[in-house]
Amino acid sequence: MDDAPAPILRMRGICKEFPGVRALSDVDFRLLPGEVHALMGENGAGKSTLIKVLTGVHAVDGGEITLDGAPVSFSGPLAAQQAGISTVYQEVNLCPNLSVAENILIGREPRRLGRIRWKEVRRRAAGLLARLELDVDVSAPLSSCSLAVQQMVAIARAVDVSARVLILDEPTSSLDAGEVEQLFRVMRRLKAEGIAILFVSHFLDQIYEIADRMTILRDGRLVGEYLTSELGQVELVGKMIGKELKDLETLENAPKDIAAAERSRPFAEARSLGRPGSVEPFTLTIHEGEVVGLAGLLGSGRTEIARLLFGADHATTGELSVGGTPVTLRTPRAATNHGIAFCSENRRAEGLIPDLSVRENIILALQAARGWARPIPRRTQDELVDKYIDALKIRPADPDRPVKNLSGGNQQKVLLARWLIVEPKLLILDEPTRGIDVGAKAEIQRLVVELSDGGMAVLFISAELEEVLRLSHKVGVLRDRRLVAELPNDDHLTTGVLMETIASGGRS
Amino acid sequence: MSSDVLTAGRSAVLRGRQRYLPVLVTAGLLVAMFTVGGLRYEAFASGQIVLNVFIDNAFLLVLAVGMTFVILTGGIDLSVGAVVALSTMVTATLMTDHGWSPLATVPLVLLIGSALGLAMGCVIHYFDIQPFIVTLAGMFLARGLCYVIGTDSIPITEETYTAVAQTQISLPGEMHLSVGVVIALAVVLFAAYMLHYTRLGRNVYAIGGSEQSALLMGLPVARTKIAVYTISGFCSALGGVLFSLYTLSGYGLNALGMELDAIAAVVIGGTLLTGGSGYLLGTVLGVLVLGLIQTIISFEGTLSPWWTRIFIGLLLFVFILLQRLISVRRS
Amino acid sequence: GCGSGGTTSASQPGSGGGDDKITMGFSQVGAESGWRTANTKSVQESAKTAGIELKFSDAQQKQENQIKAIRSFIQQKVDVIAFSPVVESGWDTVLKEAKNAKIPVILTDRAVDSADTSLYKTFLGSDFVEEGRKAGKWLVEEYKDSTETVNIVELQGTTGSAPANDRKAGFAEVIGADAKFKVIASQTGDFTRAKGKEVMEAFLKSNPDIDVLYAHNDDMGLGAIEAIEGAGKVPGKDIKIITVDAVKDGMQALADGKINYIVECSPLLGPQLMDLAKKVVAGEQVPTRVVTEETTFTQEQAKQALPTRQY
Amino acid sequence: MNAAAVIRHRLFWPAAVLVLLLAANVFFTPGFLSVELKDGHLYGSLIDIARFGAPLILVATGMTLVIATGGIDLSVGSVVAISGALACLWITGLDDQQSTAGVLTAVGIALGLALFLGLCNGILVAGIGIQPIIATLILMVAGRGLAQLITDGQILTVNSAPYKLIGGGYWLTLPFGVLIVAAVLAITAFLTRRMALGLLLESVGGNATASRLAGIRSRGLIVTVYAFCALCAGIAGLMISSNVSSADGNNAGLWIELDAILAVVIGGTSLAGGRFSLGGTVLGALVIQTLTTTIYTIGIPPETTLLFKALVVVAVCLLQSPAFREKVLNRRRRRPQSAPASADPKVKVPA
Ligand SMILES: Nc1ncnc2c1ncn2[C@@H]1O[C@H](COP(=O)(O)OP(=O)(O)OP(=O)(O)O)[C@@H](O)[C@H]1O
Ligand SMILES: Nc1ncnc2c1ncn2[C@@H]1O[C@H](COP(=O)(O)OP(=O)(O)OP(=O)(O)O)[C@@H](O)[C@H]1O
Ligand SMILES: [Mg+2]
Ligand SMILES: [Mg+2]
Repeated sequence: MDDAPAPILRMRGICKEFPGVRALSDVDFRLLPGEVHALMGENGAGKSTLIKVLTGVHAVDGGEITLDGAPVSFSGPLAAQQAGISTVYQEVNLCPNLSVAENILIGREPRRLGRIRWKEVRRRAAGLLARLELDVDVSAPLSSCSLAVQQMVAIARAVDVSARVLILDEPTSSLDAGEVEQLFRVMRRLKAEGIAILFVSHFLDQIYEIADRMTILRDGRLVGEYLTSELGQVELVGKMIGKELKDLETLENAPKDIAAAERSRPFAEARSLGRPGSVEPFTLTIHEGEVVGLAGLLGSGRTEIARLLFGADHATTGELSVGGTPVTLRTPRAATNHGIAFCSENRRAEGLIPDLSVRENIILALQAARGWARPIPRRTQDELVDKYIDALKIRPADPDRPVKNLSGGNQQKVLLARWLIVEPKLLILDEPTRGIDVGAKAEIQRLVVELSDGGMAVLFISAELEEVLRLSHKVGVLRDRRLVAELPNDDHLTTGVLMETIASGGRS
Repeated sequence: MSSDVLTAGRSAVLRGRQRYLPVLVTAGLLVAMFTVGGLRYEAFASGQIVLNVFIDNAFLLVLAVGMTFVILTGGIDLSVGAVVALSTMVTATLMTDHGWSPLATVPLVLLIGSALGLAMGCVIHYFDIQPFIVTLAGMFLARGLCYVIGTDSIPITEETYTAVAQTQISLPGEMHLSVGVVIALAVVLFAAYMLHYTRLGRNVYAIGGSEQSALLMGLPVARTKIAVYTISGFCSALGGVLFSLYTLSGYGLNALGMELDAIAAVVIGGTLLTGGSGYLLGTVLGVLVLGLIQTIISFEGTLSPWWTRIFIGLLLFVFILLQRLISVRRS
Repeated sequence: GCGSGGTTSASQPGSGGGDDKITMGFSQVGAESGWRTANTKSVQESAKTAGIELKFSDAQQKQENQIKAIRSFIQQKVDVIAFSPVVESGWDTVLKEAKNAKIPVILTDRAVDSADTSLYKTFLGSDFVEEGRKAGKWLVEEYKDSTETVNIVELQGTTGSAPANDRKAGFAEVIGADAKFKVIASQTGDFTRAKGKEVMEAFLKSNPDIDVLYAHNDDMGLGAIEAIEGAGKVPGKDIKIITVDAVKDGMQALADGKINYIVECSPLLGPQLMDLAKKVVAGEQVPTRVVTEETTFTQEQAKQALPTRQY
Repeated sequence: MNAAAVIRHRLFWPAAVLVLLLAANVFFTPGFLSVELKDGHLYGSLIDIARFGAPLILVATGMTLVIATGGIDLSVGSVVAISGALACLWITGLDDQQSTAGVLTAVGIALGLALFLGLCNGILVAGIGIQPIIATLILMVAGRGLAQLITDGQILTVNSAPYKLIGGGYWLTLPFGVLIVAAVLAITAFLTRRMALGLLLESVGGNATASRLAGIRSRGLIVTVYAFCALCAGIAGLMISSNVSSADGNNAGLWIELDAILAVVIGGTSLAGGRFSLGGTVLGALVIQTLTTTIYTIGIPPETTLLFKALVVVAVCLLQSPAFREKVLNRRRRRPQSAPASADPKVKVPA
């Protein structure tokens, strides 16, 4: 390792403390030109914090950072950018009120005599997105795009800068296989140009596909730096969680009784339910104790189906019956009254209340269902909250911390916990494992299986087809906002078959 | 994965036009209001009435322009009315009591206003204090300074200044405009250009959309936020100069509560108080709405003071309600 | 109680000039006090009796609103414009416009400081400085035999407003001649009862030894009386009280012995105004300054005058 | 260790300013803090501060809840005027102004109207979706006219002992108004902190979309909150008018909305909505009232009162701002090795 080229970026003895939490202690890190370097660790290990300290979002408490051998200390992302470090932070950090094109180019719009050339802006933005093989209307406001598209826009913004260092903090958490492949192609090209790339992801397959080298963090401390080729997956996980991992694979083979699920009572039946411009009318039945997976590509309408079933959007056609009786869901509130819960994919905009504590965020839905006059007794609160902090391994395990101070993955767990304690009859999970580490992901999958065994109906949406296959009794396939197929998850169903169905649009 | 499977383009053709809908609705209602006034009152339906609305609200227009910048970033500036008063006061004292020439006075006044805005912007940004409270303190400060200068009203008799103030720019059809209106319209055009064609302007929108994102996107948040309050300070001072042209005097109680008028104009114009969305054209319409309401009130002519207030409230209510209902219906 | 007058509801919109009926545009300051309201009523009622069509506009204490109103009067081609200026300065431009449109202007209640006196025909109203002087003279007279220092507290009107400035100046001018009169505290009470009471309470606590209260209007005085009573003192005896205005509640307190002296500032300018308006429109010569007939009241006079007070 | 915790408390600095102001008063008027028994009730400057501060605390309490939901209510001043005017009008019409039943009816009618006006505000905001500042501006403008319409532009004077009790009287040696405020505060604290109302309000203000998706009926909550705010303003209006036994449609509650918002902000509640602190609001209101009293007691000339006010407001905010303390106060004694490191990140960034 010593004959490696001089690192372009080097961090030594980095310490960072937040009130009550030591996020980083004495971390060393180096990034070589022309490599893809993965930063690994469990949720809350300190990956994002390291990145934010590096780019000047947070001030360092101790340690030094050198860029090209010269010590640097950035006053903020602007300064870091000017020094050639381009970053996509973990949450999508764009301006929803601006157009897609502006989000990509703001701050470096092409100008003539100080006047922004809007035509040129749109042309360049469209070109950049085309390089990622994304075809969106660049003058549409960003808020009208799905989270995945927003993520791609953020990536497009970052790769446009002719930077020397590119940092990507969980860029793939809401992308599906196609987009990930697209992103990797761009990353390989940049790497060939000698750009150093720092990459964070919880998908081990992706790491092994793209990364040359990795640095592992645990509880804010450095575990070590390894060549990807020299460290096996099992070892890697062991180093991340600090102990041997045994039962990760067990779920894969858990037997599923598809027929039994079909035989039980139907809980929610959608007949030609639809909403013009969002999803074509679809017919779908979810039985008690059944897990229904939804598969489809970015923007194919999975989220829209979930929103219609939850009453977050109004269905304009078709009908829905819940537990045998026809209902019209005008508001989410009506849906929760019928025992339906919806865990949104966009935890920042549609999920968490950032200023409230972990405890308050967790009990929010349950409290809303009970109404304000019947507060949940403190003891019950503590029991519920402690149980799920424990079960989902929410770190730090402090229920009174504002949820905005949690790491991304832990925030996702909080959101999940909110809906689990409600004990709904139908649980709609839209990308519930987004940004969650391997250990916790297995835990969540186990929980889903447990809940459905206990009679809960689950609608499970995930960009990760393996995960969908692992959990569902049947899978609905979407394409172009149309439900094109409904496949029972028997032995013949594989990710390959699913991909094919998506590509062919169900006409096989 | 072939690209034909990727579908992400949303039908955004409609959405582009929808963005201007609130402004269009406001403009439509304004015309309707004018028509109703014309039918109801004699001598109302004349071009000069429209021009008078501009003449009588030139200063408010300038204030509202500055306020638009601030509100677009999600902030608020309560000091504008007091800065107007301070500016009239400084203008009047310097010219009347100390014999300064307008050429020296006006730049100084503009400088004072900008400096005050700059100071407030710095406090807001660097010390992370809510704009409401900082600018409220700024309001107390500016108003307080007025009284320290003097509690009486001071007439302005300087010849050039008076001449400029009383210049009537003739238009065809026996109509005329004041110098203040020309200045105000120039400010509006310049500001609209800034907001839509310069980086500063776009950064203003970005910060209003999400300050945190703007920061992480590497935009100059500090500079922009401070600039916005400086612009507002400058506009208030310029508004003060226009006000002193309008009244040819300085007085510490001038423009009492005008910050609310400015905020109201901006918000009626469709700008969101949470920031990030709105147009300068909307603000102009907002000012015209307020001005036209005032004109209708004085044409009505039989209202006792309390009925005046109730009537203003009612007109405002009907206007806002229609504006809202029509916009919702359409989109 | 208070009779709710029937003059308030909105009637037919103005029909402009046209016939030989005189149309008057009147721009009022606002409705900031009972005095002002009485003034408005007087103008409205006497216009009706005099057969003058009144276009009334309320400026809500804002000069720019008054200027707008005058502009719109010009636009509506009224026969005569009358207004009570919010401030003294800053009327030249719009008054010139009125002059160019050949519409005569009458000032009421407050003067303007235009150098060009041809901009208005006449000024009808009280002299605030003189009111302050009257208050001071009574005080000097009252304490002429005393040699001890007289501790005075003053409740000023709204900071910066013309009556507050002038009543303060006139009073100070008279009592300044004798060193035994000392104003130990002076604070604004915004012309309101609530503020008057609040400020007086604070005065009473920080100054144990107050002999005289001078309030710029009756309302603040009435508020202060409550504060004085709350402190266990007797208004009118332990602390002598002088106020300005002579509204009904004030006169009642004067008659009850709680106030010692009131300088009248009459709001009933209506009849005089309509007279002047008719003359001005007819082209007759009028004096450039008409002072309203105003008097002062002692406790005795108040008892007599009270039954016939209109406001 | 304990002292450090006290200093770090959110409300430490506003409280410190309050103490400082009181100290300044004692310096100028040595007997300032003394409270004596006079005519069977407590008498003294501190009592005055509580008594005159009572309406402001009430209005600010209602405002706190409105602000917590991310709104703002500019109409409170007008509601203050309307409720006082209506109550006084009713009482002047009574045959016997001393009759308790008559006064209670007057109070009921006035508060009923206030509640109704608040509901209108709430419906405009939550039902029709008008921005709060504009929705309440309408009532702010029209309401004052309405109040003057009720009083016919006059100052209505009443002479009713039961009515006088509300804002000017005493009960168990304590000012009755202060007791009312204490009761309202207690009820509010109970509903928001003991019941789950506070959580739901903070949630709606913190992230409206997320709250809707969590199944919260935000519309109903918002309407309720505006109604409550108007009710508080209504009670404050009764107190203000009762204190001087008269109703002044034009001046009662003038600019009280600004003071109330200021009190809320000094108390540490963000105008963006979300977390709120009732205790902070009370403290903020007391700071403002003490400041006003201080101005009168130490004899600041009226021309400079505003400068003085600006000074104090700036001082409170600066001291309260962690960024300021970090940047300016801590500069001299550079952080020792082991001390808890810079607490505040430069920006508040989730994840
Ligand atoms: N602004 C903050 N204030 C307080 N604590 C914080 C803040 N930001 C992060 N932390 C804490 O620092 C620790 C590290 O968080 P970080 O976001 O770096 O984790 P991560 O490795 O990126 O996890 P994930 O995979 O979930 O994104 C966590 O315990 C988190 O709670
Ligand atoms: N026609 C539309 N108008 C406005 N917003 C839309 C429209 N279509 C989709 N969206 C937005 O895009 C979001 C995601 O939509 P969609 O259901 O198509 O995504 P998805 O299939 O879940 O895929 P992914 O989440 O991976 O993008 C929705 O929440 C919605 O807000
Ligand atoms: Mg992270
Ligand atoms: Mg989705």
